[in-house]
Amino acid sequence: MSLAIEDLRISIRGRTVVDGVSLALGDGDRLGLIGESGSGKSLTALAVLGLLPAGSTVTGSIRLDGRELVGLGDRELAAVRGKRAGIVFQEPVTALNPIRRVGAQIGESLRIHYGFSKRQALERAVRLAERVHLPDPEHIVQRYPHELSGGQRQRVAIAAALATGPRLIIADEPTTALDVTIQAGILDLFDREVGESGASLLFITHDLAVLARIVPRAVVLAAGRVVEEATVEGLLTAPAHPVTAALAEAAYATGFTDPAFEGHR
Amino acid sequence: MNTWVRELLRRPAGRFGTVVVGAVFGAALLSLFWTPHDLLQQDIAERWRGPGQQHWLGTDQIGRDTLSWLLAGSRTTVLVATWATLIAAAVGIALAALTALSPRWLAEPVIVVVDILIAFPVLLIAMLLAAAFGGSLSVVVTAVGVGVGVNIARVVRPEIRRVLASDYVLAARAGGVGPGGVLARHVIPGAGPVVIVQLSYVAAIAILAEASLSYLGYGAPPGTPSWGRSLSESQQYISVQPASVLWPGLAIALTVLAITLLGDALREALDPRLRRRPAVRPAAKEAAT
Amino acid sequence: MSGPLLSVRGLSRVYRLPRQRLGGPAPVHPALLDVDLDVAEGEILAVIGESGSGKSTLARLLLALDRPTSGTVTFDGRPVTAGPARELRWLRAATGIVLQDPYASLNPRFSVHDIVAEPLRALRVPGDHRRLVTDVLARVGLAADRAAYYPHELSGGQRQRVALARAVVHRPRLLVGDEPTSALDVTVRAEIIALLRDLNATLGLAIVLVSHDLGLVQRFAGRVVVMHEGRVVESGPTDAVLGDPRHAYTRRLVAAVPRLPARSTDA
Amino acid sequence: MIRFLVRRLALLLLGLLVASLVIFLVLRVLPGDVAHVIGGTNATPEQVARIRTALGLDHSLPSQYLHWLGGLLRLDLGESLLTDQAVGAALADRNSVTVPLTILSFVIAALIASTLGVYSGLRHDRPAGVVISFVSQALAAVPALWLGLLLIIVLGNGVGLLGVLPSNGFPDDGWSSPLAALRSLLLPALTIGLIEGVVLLRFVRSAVLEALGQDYVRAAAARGLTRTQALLRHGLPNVGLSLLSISALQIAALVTGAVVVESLFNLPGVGRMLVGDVGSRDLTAVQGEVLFLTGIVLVIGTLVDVAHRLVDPRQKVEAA
Amino acid sequence: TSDEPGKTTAAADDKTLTVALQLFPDNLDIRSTAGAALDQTLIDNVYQPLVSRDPKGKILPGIAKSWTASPDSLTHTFTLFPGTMFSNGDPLTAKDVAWSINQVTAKQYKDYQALASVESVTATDDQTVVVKLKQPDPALLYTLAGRPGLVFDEKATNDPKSTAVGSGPFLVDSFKAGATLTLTRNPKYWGEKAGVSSVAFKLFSDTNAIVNAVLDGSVDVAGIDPNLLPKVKGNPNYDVVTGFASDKFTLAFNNRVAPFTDLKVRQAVRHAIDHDAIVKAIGAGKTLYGPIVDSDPGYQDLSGLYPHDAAKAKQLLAEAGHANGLELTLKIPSFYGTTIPGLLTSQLAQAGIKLTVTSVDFPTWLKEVYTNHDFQLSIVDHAEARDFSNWANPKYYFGYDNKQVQQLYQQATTATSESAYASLLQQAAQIVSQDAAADWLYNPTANTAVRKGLTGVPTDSTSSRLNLTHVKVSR
Ligand SMILES: Nc1ncnc2c1ncn2[C@@H]1O[C@H](COP(=O)(O)OP(=O)(O)OP(=O)(O)O)[C@@H](O)[C@H]1O
Ligand SMILES: Nc1ncnc2c1ncn2[C@@H]1O[C@H](COP(=O)(O)OP(=O)(O)OP(=O)(O)O)[C@@H](O)[C@H]1O
Ligand SMILES: [Mg+2]
Ligand SMILES: [Mg+2]
Repeated sequence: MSLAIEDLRISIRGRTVVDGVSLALGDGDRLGLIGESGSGKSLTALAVLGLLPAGSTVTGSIRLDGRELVGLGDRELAAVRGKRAGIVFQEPVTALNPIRRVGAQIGESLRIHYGFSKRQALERAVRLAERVHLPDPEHIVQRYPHELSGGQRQRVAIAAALATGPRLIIADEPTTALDVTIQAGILDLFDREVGESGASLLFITHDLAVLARIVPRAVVLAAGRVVEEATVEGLLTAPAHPVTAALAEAAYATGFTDPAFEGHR
Repeated sequence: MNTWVRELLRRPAGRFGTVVVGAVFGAALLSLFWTPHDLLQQDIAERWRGPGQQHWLGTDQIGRDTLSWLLAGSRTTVLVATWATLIAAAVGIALAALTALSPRWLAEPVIVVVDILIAFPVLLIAMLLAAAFGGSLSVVVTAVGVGVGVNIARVVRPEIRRVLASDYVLAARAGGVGPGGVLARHVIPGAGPVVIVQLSYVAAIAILAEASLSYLGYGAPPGTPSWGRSLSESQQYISVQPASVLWPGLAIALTVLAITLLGDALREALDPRLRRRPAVRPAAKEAAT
Repeated sequence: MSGPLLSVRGLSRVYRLPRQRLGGPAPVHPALLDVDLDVAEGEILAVIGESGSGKSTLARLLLALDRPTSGTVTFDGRPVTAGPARELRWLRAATGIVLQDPYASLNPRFSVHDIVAEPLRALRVPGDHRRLVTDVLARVGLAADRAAYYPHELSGGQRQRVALARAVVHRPRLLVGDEPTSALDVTVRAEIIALLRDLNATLGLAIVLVSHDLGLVQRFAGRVVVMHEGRVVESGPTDAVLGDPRHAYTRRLVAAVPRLPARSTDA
Repeated sequence: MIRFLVRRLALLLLGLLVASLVIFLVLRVLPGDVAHVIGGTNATPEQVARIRTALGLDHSLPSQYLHWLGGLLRLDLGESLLTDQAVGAALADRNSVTVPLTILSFVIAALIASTLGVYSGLRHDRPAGVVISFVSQALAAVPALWLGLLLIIVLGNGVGLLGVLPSNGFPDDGWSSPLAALRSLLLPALTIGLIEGVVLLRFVRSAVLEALGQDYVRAAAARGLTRTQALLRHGLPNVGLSLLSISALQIAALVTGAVVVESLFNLPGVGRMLVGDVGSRDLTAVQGEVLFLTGIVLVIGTLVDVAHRLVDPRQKVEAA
Repeated sequence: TSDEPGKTTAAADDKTLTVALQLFPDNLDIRSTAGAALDQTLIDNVYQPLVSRDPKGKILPGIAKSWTASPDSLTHTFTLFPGTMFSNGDPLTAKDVAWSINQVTAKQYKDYQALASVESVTATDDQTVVVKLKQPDPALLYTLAGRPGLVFDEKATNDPKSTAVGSGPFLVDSFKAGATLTLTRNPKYWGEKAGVSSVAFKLFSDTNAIVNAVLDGSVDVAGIDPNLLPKVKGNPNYDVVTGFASDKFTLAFNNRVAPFTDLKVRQAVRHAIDHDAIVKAIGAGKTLYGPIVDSDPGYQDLSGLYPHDAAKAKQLLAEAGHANGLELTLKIPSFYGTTIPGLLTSQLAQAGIKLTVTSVDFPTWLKEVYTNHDFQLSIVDHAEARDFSNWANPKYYFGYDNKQVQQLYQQATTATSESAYASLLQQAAQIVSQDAAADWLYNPTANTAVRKGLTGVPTDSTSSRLNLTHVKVSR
């Protein structure tokens, strides 16, 4: 078993925002995490990496490959971050350091964890850039984030998260900020890369269509609690909890259906 | 209307600032009518007394009552701070408006000039003006007002532009609000708090500059009760009466601290986002349709 | 009434970018090129296209919030030209706008009442503004006591309701929404769309919806205009355009949209 | 980049030109002149007039200005009306006090600001952070003159309670006794450094707070850095840029501080020279000194801009 | 005595003497530049006058070893010391002396007016200088002991603003305007060599800084503000020596303009002032009620004329038509401090005079007060000894114009005996005081802190002359 969260509680300055979340993710598994805005999806993900905002307290248990992470110091957690678990954030614009070349950012975790030299890290970054289908990888690694389009930046972020070949990848709404056409490419990339590397994937989104595209199962969060866990299809077609039902309802009310099949609105 | 007053007084910084600044104003007013001893009363035999019955804070080098001069000194502080603030506000807002609202061909040269003016240290301007027109409070006030006023322009300009570029201004225009309305209802209240904070710095800088200039001989004329002057006069005799530098220095430091805290607190109090509403949590969702 | 409510002919907008060097020519960026468009009374028209295709530019020009480089916009037969606010009051009275980010489009220093009442004041709408505001808040599903709230005290969905209330408080005939739902949760998105549809149905409000959410457009708009690099590449009834896209770009767009699995239980 | 440099340089020269004109004109408004000072109290008006002619003060303003400007172009600040010494040389001499003083003050300020600023930012919600924040605000309100006096009372050699540091003057042989020279600058530098330090500290603190909230700092931590490392490696270099600009502005404050502090601690620096020369209407000297000080601020501003440009790749696009 | 390294280890005549100054020369051109700091630092030390004088005004040999006057007092013959020479090696001859003094009048150098009585100065041979006068001048020797009598090398080509070629026991080693002036012993001095190897004059920005410097042992000789004396007196390393000074702190009235054209107003102001309080506030010094100090010829005690009496002052003001009070402005140069203006404000207020003080910097003050006579009251330290002539000069800044005084002074200046000179001055001074031409606030005393073990440090009249030739380290 790769990731096991049990009875995770997070409070920030006295306010409980994640209230007893449990979920499990086996090696090579993919799990979705959905829920309304503010339901605690991001905090759960951040808790795994020990990156909760200052002033938060965590109780419960987070085990990564059997190792308990709750209670570890920042230094020990840092040893886990980027090596065993990588994360991709929602905003490709803000998640990259604007004053560093993208190659350096892709290769950074290799330098930190495996003591790569600058040259080695850069060489590897070129190959990673190639892997995430960035055009002209040799040169693109020398560019700065602002010189890339939103989709390209998100590819850089993915390459950076994949660099060390972590066994767990967390994606926190990685395509929400992107155009549909670009989103499609990024989703393909996730699908393929995670598949090839055999890493586990925790995928956060609130778009059920995206969810359906990428993961077989999902956990539904509402107000910091897990209200339901089921296959995506099950969530969409037979929601057990009212929150899930509302999500599914809304998805069908606004989601795209193939006009070719359902010629009505 | 008085929400912001309540908000201001809710904050410790706001309370402290209000009380001290209020006390300084109060002392200035009071000293016009009454001081424990006449300012001109002087008794050489009684000089350099420590705090005591007769003179609560003691006496200065020619036997005048320290407390009375301290009280009266607040008049200068109030004058300097107020006028410097007014001048800086006029200069800063005018320049900010000019550079933020006028077309590029006009704004850009002005911006360059503002940048150059910022490079002139205020104290130097004040010294030159003082040398030209004699050490006087109007010189201090003008130098600080103009010198720091240009700084305000630099800080406020982006604020104005931010408001002008905001979605809510776009929406307001779509709702029929004209340029005057945008200015009056959005730009001024939007940039106002930044101006307030900057102006509180101006007042603080003016008070500190007055002290420095008095020391260099270009500040308040002798005989004018002023903390800066008291400080520089008592520093002459610091080796005889070290305690004498305490009071004016403390008064200056407290007032400056209070003004900056007040400025910050005022900005916060004017910001509804930082307001505390008595225990209402907006319901998560309202029934639609 | 004959003729379209809003008619756009040959509309272009070329942005002048800052000079590269002193005295050199200013580079230009054509954001909108020769766009023709009609919106009928009470119609819902969607404008779709990817980021940077000129959708927002178009939305601004429709409401004379910006000056076109060339081309004309006529509203109800009257030419629309960006000019002094006073001269455009007739247009303002007949139109409203809702923008993408509900937080950014509400002045944080204004209470909900002040925000919603602003067009009433600016347009000198007669009547009891307080009541009009309460009415329109009720219409968008906000309780009257919310009028005293400030934007930061509201949820995202509530904020967008306020923005919507402001846009329709003066009973306009045309509403332009520039991605009014893309910053919202799916569930909230559905609610706002329902609200828009309700306004369209009960008030006969024509709506121009700028969006890149094809699912939403598919369910909401009667007609759709597809923009690409500043040009209209395709337009027509929604089902036709999305179901059988003609232009290669539209086809790519439609193909990229993630689909929901068909619902097995209900249909 | 070259174009930017040229543009920035042109702007700098323009700034210096404007500054020189402003300085020149302001000084001509001053009543009384150096001829009176040289002549003294017993001079007859004829004597004063002769002195004035001898000094070239009777030329027209434009010709005086152009003459000065001509000299400036040759990097010649002219000669002091009173001492006949080259203003440039005198400045260089005085700068052997003022420049080290300013640098030392800045080092102290930077040390205070960077360590305590980062610390109080990281601990902004803990007592330690709150205390630092409050103390820094209080210290920023203290007049430099007063702080200097308090330091003398406590630490000054001979006068102070602890009497550990010289509070008075600069060794006659200057830097040939480096230790003594350094010691004599410590208290004055501490005075300026403390006040400027707490001002900077507040900027650093809010910069740290801002950086902590940046996505890319979190992203960097997610790649395996500790929070502090992420802050130092990714957060601070970025906000460091804005700190750099602020520090550049603070240079003006340092210069201002030097004027008062040099007098208080009896240091033969540019600040005190300026006070003296204004007092004796040595116009060429004052012109040179003020231009020099303003020039420093302008040049540093330019350097910071250029550094900004070099470090921050985004700026290139913004200008385009 | 000091634990400063390099000071005790040095052999006694290797001593560097550090002297604190509060006024500093702007440049070294003593012929054209005003300022007592130049007299203090350079006269006797670097440049030598034809004759010298002690602080009391007694004439001593200078370049000249002896001098005689003709019976009609119109011809004075000076015999120079043999072997005198300038620091550049040029011999100093009578020609240099004649040239130097003639230049003063020709070039209108500082104080050339004092040579008005001189008809000619000639060198009759290398050792003899003859000064011919148009009329007797009892002040001649005194004048020649000052700036007009300084002897310069006719052939010198140095820049007098930053270097010096003199004949004195010290050479100018380095000069940093506004900071330090260092003199070194002239190894080739023609007379008795200086007792210390060098002298460093250092400028201090205020009296407090000077006391600090004394307390931390970084100066050897320093004038001390009387109010700060207690600090220094307890110090085991220094002696504090009190000497006299010729300074007359004068409250000048602008006699040309109302209300000071009215004798009653002037008298009222004098009555209103409590001079004892001023002396007490200053911390040392003597009261002074007339234009001449007790170390100068012509002094007499005039304290009875205008005793402190606020009621009398009020009454006089009322008589002068200012029953409802009078507003006056005092314009002072900023470096005079605020103690006296503060006292005066209080004291005059008691007599119903509202005093406004404006403080201006020195050049402004010179221009407005001295040149343009644009002032009502001012405070001036008339530091020079024997400067009564100002009261006989109606063009001087305070514009006192009294024919009788002018006549008496004229007679005094042509008197043939020192005692006649003194008595005529005395009469004139009494009239000036009676006329209330000004008020004389006080005559300060010079307090000098001298490091223990030093001898020969001058302590009288130190603000005008500071001859350091005879300073020695005794141990
Ligand atoms: N730094 C923080 N300080 C205080 N509260 C926070 C902070 N970050 C998140 N929260 C609160 O924690 C709760 C859960 O936040 P979280 O970011 O996990 O939600 P989410 O499910 O990711 O929502 P979204 O879909 O909007 O990203 C929210 O109520 C939020 O307000
Ligand atoms: N004020 C402006 N100055 C210069 N260029 C602009 C300006 N506003 C927009 N542009 C450019 O015009 C083009 C069209 O912009 P517009 O905002 O209309 O696109 P959009 O379709 O609304 O995109 P999005 O979906 O990202 O909102 C873009 O390339 C944009 O960079
Ligand atoms: Mg989230
Ligand atoms: Mg847009």
